[in-house]
Amino acid sequence: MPASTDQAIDYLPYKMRVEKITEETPDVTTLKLLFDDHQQAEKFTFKAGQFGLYSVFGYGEATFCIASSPTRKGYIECSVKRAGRVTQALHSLLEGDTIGFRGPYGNCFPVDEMKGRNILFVGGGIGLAPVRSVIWNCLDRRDEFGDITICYGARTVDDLVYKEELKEWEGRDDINTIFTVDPGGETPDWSGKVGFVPTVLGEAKISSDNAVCILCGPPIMIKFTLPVLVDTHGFAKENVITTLENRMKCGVGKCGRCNVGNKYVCKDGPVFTCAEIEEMPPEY
Amino acid sequence: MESTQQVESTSAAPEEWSPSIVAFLCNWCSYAGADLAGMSRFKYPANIRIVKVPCSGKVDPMFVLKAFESGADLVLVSGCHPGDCHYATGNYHARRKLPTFRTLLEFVGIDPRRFQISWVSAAEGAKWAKMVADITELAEELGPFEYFDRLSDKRKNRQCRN
Amino acid sequence: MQELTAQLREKAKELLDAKTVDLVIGYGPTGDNGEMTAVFARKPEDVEKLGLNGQCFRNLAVYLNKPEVRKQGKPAIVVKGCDRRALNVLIRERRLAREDLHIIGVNCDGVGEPLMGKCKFCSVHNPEECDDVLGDQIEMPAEDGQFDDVGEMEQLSGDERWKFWSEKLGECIRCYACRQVCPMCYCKRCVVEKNIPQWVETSPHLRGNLSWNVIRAFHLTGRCIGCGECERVCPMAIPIGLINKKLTKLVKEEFQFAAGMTDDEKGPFSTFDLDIDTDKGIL
Amino acid sequence: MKEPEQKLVVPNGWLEALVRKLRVQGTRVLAPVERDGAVDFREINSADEMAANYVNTRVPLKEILFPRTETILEFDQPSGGDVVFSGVEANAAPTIVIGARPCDLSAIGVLDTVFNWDYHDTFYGQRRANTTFVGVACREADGNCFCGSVAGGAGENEGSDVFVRPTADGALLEIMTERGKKLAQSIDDAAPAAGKEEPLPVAATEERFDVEKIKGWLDDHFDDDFWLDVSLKCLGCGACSYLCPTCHCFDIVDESDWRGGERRRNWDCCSFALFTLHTSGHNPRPDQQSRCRNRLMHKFKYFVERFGRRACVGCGRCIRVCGAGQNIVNVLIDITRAEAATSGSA
Repeated sequence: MPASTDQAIDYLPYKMRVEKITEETPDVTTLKLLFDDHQQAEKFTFKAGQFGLYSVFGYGEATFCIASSPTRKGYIECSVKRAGRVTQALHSLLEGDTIGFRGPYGNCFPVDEMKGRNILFVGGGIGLAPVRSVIWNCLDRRDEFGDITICYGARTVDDLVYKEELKEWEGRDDINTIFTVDPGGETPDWSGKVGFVPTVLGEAKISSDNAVCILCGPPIMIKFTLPVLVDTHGFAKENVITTLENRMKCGVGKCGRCNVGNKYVCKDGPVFTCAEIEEMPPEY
Repeated sequence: MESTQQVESTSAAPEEWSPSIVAFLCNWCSYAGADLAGMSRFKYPANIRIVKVPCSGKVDPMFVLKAFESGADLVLVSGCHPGDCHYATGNYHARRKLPTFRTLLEFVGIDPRRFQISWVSAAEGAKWAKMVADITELAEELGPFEYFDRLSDKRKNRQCRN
Repeated sequence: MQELTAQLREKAKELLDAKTVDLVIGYGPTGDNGEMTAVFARKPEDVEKLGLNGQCFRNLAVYLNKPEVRKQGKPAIVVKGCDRRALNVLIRERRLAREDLHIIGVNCDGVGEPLMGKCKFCSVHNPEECDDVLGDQIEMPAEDGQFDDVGEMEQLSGDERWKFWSEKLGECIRCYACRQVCPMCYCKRCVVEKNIPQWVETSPHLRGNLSWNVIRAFHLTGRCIGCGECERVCPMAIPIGLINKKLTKLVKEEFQFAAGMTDDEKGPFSTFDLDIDTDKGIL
Repeated sequence: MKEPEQKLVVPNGWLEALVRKLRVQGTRVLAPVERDGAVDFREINSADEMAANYVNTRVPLKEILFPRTETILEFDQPSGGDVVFSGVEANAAPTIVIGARPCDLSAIGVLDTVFNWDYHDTFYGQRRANTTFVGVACREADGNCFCGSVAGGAGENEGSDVFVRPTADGALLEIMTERGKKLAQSIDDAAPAAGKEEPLPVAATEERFDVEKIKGWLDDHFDDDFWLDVSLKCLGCGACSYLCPTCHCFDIVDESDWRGGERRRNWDCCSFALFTLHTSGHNPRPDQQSRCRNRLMHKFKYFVERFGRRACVGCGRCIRVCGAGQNIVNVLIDITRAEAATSGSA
């Protein structure tokens, strides 16, 4: 049981403003949010992997990880796929609109423990959002880490998120990149690979020596990627780290809907190693 | 739904109160009838807020409840005369469904006069103007519909602190 | 009664042994007060849990809508006359196919102690169109005054009715037991759960409760067969059955219709009749 | 059972006098009141209004601290993208609750844990700090009470600020907390107990199963046909959870119209199919058997592992209100029998 935070919670969000809206794909948008209150902005800190609840007043709150890096101060970003009531409302916001934010909540990726080690980032679709936070966190402190490999795939070229950043990462010589789209999703000028993430990853030359893997994506991708990482590349399950995305309302271990067995995803997670997840009942 | 949310606020002070009426009008007849009334320069009270629907048969009772919840004092549904439905039978269904719903509202204690149904054709601009005048007078007579508003009193004139 | 129980068990065993059905949905005693709750016999030896007595007031038809139950395979179901009407509505609305169902009807002279209200006015003591029927034919005329309680409510003034219902509905805690127990409330996503836009507010305050209970009843117009389960299961003892009954009365008077008497009837809102429909009350 | 800080003896009529005094002071007093055959906590002005005989209230004590619905934030939406919003004060007037039952009071301990184990919920906390509970030993139980099997039984004083044990000519008051001491100052004619007072016997709620056996079985039977058997008759409504004194799941919703609106916290329930449903359509608990299993596991396994206590106090409300006739005692008896059989054979 993690130590109690011993803070009061009144569910009142920070007032934030939509600074910039980036359309990543036809149904994914990234919002850059600034604090309305400068003092709040200065006091605010978070760690890669933590999440928050974003509210559009009149529509409700929705939970997303913070997609920007904690090393970039003064703002937060979230990437939202249009799906339900709140995400639709988030998609119809304009720059300058008011939005509420509560957080940061939950645990984080063990970035400090990853120092000196090689890191394999694996993302699928919108699952790159939490990974992106760690990627920039590590890139901003590049010399503290060993080899960095980013493997990212989406259904189609159109569905790749953070396209500008993908280009930037591809151009750097201190990162290995493997970008892929599902068969049929390629365009004539697509220069990356074609194939599902597990297949492409299985064919790649990857060493699990002194390495950790951060893996986020749709459940089906995780299901097929995990055996590749463990059996083909020899990763220990303790070194494969992922996030769970259960539904939440409070974010602070009270509302009772994110539990997997005796774990609260909002408090004990959202970041878990695959070894930890294997110990849980399959209710995620 | 967006349309009913755009109903403008009636003035808060009781002495200035005048009724809010939400009207769901069939696109093919009553809406055109209201248009005709306007073009013919028939004068009628401006308390009415119009929501265009494809057919009176499309009006779900939830529209009516939502209008009341949002502060309407009277709700009107108007469609084509029987036999004239653009979709052949929509208003025949409305003629069963909507009065039944009105009876249900009456049964739980809501004055049935607060929910009106009418047939107004595209040619009946005069009928439209007269009817709106009549139901506005009726709504004034009935007074503010407090049953739903009392349930949402916190929504009125709320002062936020920051 | 014991004889009927024996007949039922024998029938159920025969069906399960022959694999005519995979599951028999029936009644069985739970606890020691003789109250009968649903029993799901999936193996021939389970039939010993089945039973019949005067406490079989539940309407088991609701279980045919539950995906968890349907997953068990082809069901046989034990029904009284009133429950049989619920099956008719479900078949008419294409929720069930008659041939996917084995119906064990039980002739019934009323349930509950004292006799339940619905039984006094019952006109279907002997369920029709069943695959098997247990018990002797029952001749029992329906009592007069089925809608007396509705009439009493109608006699009150509007303000009195509002006072009554706003007090009663104000108690609703939105547990949705009324919906979950109703055989006709089979929508995969109930209107109260549709949130783009949120038509009915989900908070248990009077505004939300009023909309919910009014819409719930309205959606059952011409479909409610009056089994009274919604009112029976309400933990806050709200007389919601009375609202349904008002609509049942209206449908009977205005459209000469009663729900679930056959499985090919058209509901009052899926049809119209130029001979009887009028413009009464329309401007 | 806890050792009281202080024991007092009071004569008959003490309660009437106390309520009168509190009302004169303007203090809000809640007590079980019967209306239309149902007993619930309501505000009273005089002890005469209290229900004479009741096993327990219909709605549990939790509603006083954790209401079925409450506003947690208000907002106005002037035109344009700007929104003005502000928090609200919890409705937490100082309150004395008289006549609470031991089961419900021990359930408050469960709620205290949930609302404070990590973040401290301000709405709950403010009401908790302003509420004094006067518990009463049960002299009657019905066939559905099973506090004797899972909790301290009809005479348990834990959770009360003042615990009342009726005697033939008055009552023995056990003052349990500082809040209780403060309330005791308003009680007239109280004398220190001599130690020979004989409280009237409490209701017998015999042990119907060995609660210690349950967790062991749950530990080993996450996947088991038992859950299907238990859940088939479950209708999937929220009656059991809403009226459970320890169930604390909640939903947060926004409700608004063109005038503005509010964010509300409402009771929610893990038996609902949509409770855990993701927008994507994925549902971690996709069927009633996994939902029923979660509810039971939460009460008898997860909560124990996490917080060291069970989240069931044996009030029996879930049995009384279940429309399908589900009886948790029978389920628990089956579990303890199965556990006895496995440990016997091992």
